[in-house]
Amino acid sequence: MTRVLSYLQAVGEALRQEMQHDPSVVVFGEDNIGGTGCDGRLGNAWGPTQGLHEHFPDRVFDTPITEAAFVGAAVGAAATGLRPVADLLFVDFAGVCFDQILNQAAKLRYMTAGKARVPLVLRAMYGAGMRRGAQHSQVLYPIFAHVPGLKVVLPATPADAKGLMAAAIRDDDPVIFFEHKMLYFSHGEVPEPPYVVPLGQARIARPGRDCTIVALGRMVAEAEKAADVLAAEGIECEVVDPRTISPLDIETIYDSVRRTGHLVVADEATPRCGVAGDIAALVAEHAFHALRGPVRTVTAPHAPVPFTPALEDAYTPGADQIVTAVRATIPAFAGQERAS
Amino acid sequence: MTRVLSYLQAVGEALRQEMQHDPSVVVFGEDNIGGTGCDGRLGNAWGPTQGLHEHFPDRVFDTPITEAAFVGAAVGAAATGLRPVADLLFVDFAGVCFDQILNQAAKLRYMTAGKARVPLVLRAMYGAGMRRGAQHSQVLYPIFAHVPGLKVVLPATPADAKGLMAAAIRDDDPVIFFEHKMLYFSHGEVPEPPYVVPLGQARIARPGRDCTIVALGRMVAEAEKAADVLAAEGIECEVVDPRTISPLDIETIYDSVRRTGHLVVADEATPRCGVAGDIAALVAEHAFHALRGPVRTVTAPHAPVPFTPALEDAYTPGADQIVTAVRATIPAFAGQERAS
Amino acid sequence: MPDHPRPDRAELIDIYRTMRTIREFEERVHTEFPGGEIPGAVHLYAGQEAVATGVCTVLTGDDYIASTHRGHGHAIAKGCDVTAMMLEIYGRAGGLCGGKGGSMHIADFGRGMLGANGVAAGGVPLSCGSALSAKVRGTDQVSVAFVGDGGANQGAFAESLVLAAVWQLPIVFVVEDNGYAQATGTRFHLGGKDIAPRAEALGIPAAVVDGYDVLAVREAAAGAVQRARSGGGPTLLDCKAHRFFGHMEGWDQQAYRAEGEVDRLRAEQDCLQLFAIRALEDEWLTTAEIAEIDAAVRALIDHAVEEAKSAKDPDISELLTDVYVTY
Amino acid sequence: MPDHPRPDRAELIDIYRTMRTIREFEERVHTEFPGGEIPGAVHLYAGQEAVATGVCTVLTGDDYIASTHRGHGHAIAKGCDVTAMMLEIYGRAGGLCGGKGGSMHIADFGRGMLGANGVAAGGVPLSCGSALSAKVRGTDQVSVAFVGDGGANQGAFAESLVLAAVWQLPIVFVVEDNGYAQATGTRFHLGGKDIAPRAEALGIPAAVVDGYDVLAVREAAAGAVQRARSGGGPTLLDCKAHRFFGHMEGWDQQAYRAEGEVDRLRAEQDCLQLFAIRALEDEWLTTAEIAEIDAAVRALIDHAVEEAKSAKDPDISELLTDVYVTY
Ligand SMILES: Cc1ncc(C[n+]2csc(CCOP(=O)(O)OP(=O)(O)O)c2C)c(N)n1
Ligand SMILES: Cc1ncc(C[n+]2csc(CCOP(=O)(O)OP(=O)(O)O)c2C)c(N)n1
Ligand SMILES: [Mg+2]
Ligand SMILES: [Mg+2]
Repeated sequence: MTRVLSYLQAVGEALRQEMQHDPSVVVFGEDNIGGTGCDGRLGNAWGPTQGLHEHFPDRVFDTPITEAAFVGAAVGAAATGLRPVADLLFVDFAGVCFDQILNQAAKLRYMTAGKARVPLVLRAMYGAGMRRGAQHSQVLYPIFAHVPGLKVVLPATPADAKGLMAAAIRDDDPVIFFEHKMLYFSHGEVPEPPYVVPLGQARIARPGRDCTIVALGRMVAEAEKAADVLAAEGIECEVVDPRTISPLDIETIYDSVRRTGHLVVADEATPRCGVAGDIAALVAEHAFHALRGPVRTVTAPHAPVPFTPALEDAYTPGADQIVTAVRATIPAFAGQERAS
Repeated sequence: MTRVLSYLQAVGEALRQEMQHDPSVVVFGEDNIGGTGCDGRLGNAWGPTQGLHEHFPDRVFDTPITEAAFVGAAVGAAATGLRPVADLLFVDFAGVCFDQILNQAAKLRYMTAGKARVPLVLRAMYGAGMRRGAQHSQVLYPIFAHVPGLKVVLPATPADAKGLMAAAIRDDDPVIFFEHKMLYFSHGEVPEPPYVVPLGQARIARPGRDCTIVALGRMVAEAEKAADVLAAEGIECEVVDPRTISPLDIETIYDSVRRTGHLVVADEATPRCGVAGDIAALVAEHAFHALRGPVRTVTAPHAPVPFTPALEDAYTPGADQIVTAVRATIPAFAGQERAS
Repeated sequence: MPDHPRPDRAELIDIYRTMRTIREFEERVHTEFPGGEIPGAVHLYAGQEAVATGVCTVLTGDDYIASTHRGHGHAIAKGCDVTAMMLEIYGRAGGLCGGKGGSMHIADFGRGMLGANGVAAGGVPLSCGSALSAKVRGTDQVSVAFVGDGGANQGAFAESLVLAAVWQLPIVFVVEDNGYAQATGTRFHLGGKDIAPRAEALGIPAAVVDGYDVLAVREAAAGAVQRARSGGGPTLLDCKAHRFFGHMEGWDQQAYRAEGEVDRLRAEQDCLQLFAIRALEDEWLTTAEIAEIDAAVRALIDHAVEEAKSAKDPDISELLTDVYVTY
Repeated sequence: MPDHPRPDRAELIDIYRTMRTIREFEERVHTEFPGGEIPGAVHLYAGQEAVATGVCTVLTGDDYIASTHRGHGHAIAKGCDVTAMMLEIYGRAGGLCGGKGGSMHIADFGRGMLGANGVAAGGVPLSCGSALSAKVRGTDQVSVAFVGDGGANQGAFAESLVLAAVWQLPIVFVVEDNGYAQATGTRFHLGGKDIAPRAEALGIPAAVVDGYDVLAVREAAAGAVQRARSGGGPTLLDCKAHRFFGHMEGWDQQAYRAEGEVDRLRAEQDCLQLFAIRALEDEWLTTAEIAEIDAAVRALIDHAVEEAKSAKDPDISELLTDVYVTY
């Protein structure tokens, strides 16, 4: 009785089920219905909100292109009894409403010593691969993970997309929910009844004893591919998918590294002040004595995302680089690498 | 013939000398003149632009509170022949104009394959200590260092403030220039003639053989204090001030760690995806075999900045925590710590 | 002073007491500030009391306001506890926000006060949100967004006007044009224009209001609140009233103000004095009643300052609480 | 069509050729897109040609424009090389931005084209900057900021109006109200209102312009550019012209448009047809001349597409260049 959904459908199902479950959940963003104010038909929404307004005509709204206002409205609505799910479309557009995220959503609770609760979800599509160029392909979650007061969620599979979205909506803190645009049409088993994947619990996507690969978002599948290649060479990799990067289940990572002695972190973001370095540094500080070789990070280069496919494909890290990084941290293989 | 200036005066002197030197340098921001449109006297500017308009009445402007517009105007002006120095006041206000920094200033050159040059400086006051609360005390440079296309400058002394500002203005790329509000009235020797401190060159603030302390911005002075304390115990610390964190002179750090075998990074920013972790991870990846103990990071906690002095003082990292961190990474002392 | 509907006696007393409380609070903070016990950035509201009072006295306890960096007046008018406010400004345990917020972040969600805000116009979008919340929950609560003339140039304010117009939110935008944004004059940064036409351009009804006349503000606010409450959508009030003090305590010498401007303001445009004269002339209140209120308010503020000065600092354990509900 | 000053013959030919080039370019990209060789997001300008053309033909080569995500028309009208544009859209070596920008980021600083922009209204502040630059450097260059009706709701646009008014910048804001922002109608997101009053509220002269009538646009633009060039400050033109295609190639089925709307547009509101009819009627141009231009343009676009299809990908070494001038 398995049921296969796309990642996009899984997010949509979570939205529908949570709206069913809790009348305080509202959903809005540009074209979340699609077609409001036109003479044609409603429903030209793109993505997981498609069709939602038919079920909940009073709780799904289109917005004008006013991210600062409507993300701020999500904060104000969250602080006064609703559970808004606001849609940024591309995470790159966080630029035009960053104050409302950084200085309002993230800080309202702390500044009022706990009087405010801000249970909002901000949906944000991220990542390279769709040939959208530098302003529509960024990853940016390191920026949000840096900000105290925000939670940052990063599902890698359809099943997690559904369960994490449900958890994000039920959570009492502001959550930035990252949806990788290249994962939308990936498929996987997704149980039909509502369920929650708790925030802050990593998933061991593949067990292994020789090297820990912590992989984020779209890199999880790449790490699994890399693990297949390496298994053929006799290196058994453990692939850890943190699923949420704030909170971060660092204990599961420490445990894994204590067993494997080696760490590679694979992250699609650019390298400086990113999550790859963040996790690598935590391990180098708190599990240093478990390390039997240098930590290795696999990231995009310190450059904007290029438009043309030839360059964009070279930009995005993938299984090959992960394989190379694993070999480079395991002394025997590092030797081979150097020799070859 | 030494001459002592405050950090604030040093920044102001660089602005004046660079405006003298290059007629394409313009300066603007809220109250950069101060008093425009009032019936009283002009000149109520606060900070390094005070009095500048008297020397350059046609090149210093007040702006309305329109950061998105005037930071974007700095980008457009930079791309068409000027060298604007725009003033954000508090770096926290980057929230309201982040798109213009992230998606315009940082990417214009890359997206046009080098046709554009964006020689602008964005002045940004940062840091805790002035009891300004959560929205006026952030550090945030990790966010800017994460973004390819931006340069991030962080002077720790009056002499560097002057030389780095001159370098930033003459540089052909967009530079975010961080001025610590609690350093404004610190004093130091500052040569009078114009000079440049090149971007991307770290300074060894204090040589030492036992442990490398990389310290950023206001933490440099704290690291020096810590080094004094530790010297009395026989631990000689080398204090490295990177001065710019993008570009980052990582080679000087590797060299130092190769000599000392130990690394502590002291950073006033919050810990997740910060510069402390960034540097720690680079060392754990590229100078791993030089490390004779775990890397240690000293940062603010993962929390917004509290208002009240009692909490704000506890929030900000300082010499004490640096001392503790150094002891904790040196095996002999780490043992003592654990025992005590 | 033109004629405006006269509130009943209890309301008149409430209006006067509110304005006097704000004034006394601010004058006292101004006096105490140089003593060095008040930390941080404090922006005083004295001179503008008629605006907060005229607006907030037509709101219910359930209605919402979002305020600015110059927020003491709004908080007091919305019913926040004055002693807890003073404790907050001093950064003490027992402060309205546990000492973690301070003057620029005073908030009291229980009283519909969604917070002062350190970011110009930063609170305005929040008001759109509380207005949306009321609309979706089907209550008749109204939201008020306060913003300064300088803050009204922010993109977030312009976008909020659009969103409120499009969603027909139950919201009132109250611009307080006090002539200055820090040291910059509105003659420069608004080109001497009113803000009202910016709302009208979006189809939002707007009015320019004499911000020294509490009854004028009250009447305009009553109409706007009534419109919002009955589903008529947003309104903007563009209230004119200069401040008595500088931009921020300890910051400016007000060299940018015309010579004698503040003296003239205090002599001729003091909302409290204007109201008192009228109340006495028209025999709404007696001299004795006014004196009684003044004395009671003074005692209240004395008490608040005493409490604040003798209160303890927050416990250091508070540093890491309230970052999240759960983490 | 109302009467507008008639440009001279060379200008008339230039106007027609420019509009035809844009149209042919866009129709051809539309035809090629399903073939799968054009990567990414492409937003076509067909239907709105009279706006870009009317505005840009009164500019000099030194004047600046900043464009939107729907930028091909602006680029062509400002004189960008059509073949290099096509190469860019295909992501090829030799593209106007080396293939690193693509349709949404076409720019040509040598021709004063400061770039298409992937962020709604993201380019508008840049225009304030190029206008400031001209002012400070003492040239008489004018800047034009294009923005869509949807983008005009962005805070960055509102703030730019304020800054331009306050600094009296030599700038013309050209709003292209094409009835839609993605699938959302202006009847919703602007409440059916014009954008012009938003500028007027700030003291910026503004006009609503028939965006199907290239001579009407040209006349309005000429006046605005003249004002800017002579130190008279900013102007806003609110041009109305719907697009022929969907929001983005391959994205929408245009279910949100009224039945027959696009057919009607093409039949009755085609700026090229309207211009040609007039030009023939008033004997400005002959049928033969028009046919000749059409043929030349078609050959140009054929050539551009051929070049684009046969060009090479950028070299992989380009990945890490142009991030900085020095690093
Ligand atoms: C986005 C932003 N930019 C700049 C500031 C710095 N700042 C604080 S108050 C102020 C002036 C605000 O003027 P106005 O809105 O008229 O309020 P007033 O102080 O006159 O009450 C400025 C520029 C800020 N707080 N937020
Ligand atoms: C800040 C921002 N928000 C959202 C988007 C996504 N988006 C791209 S085009 C568009 C519609 C723009 O409408 P309009 O400005 O009217 O231009 P048109 O497409 O009609 O030419 C939207 C919402 C964006 N690019 N930038
Ligand atoms: Mg003001
Ligand atoms: Mg449009």
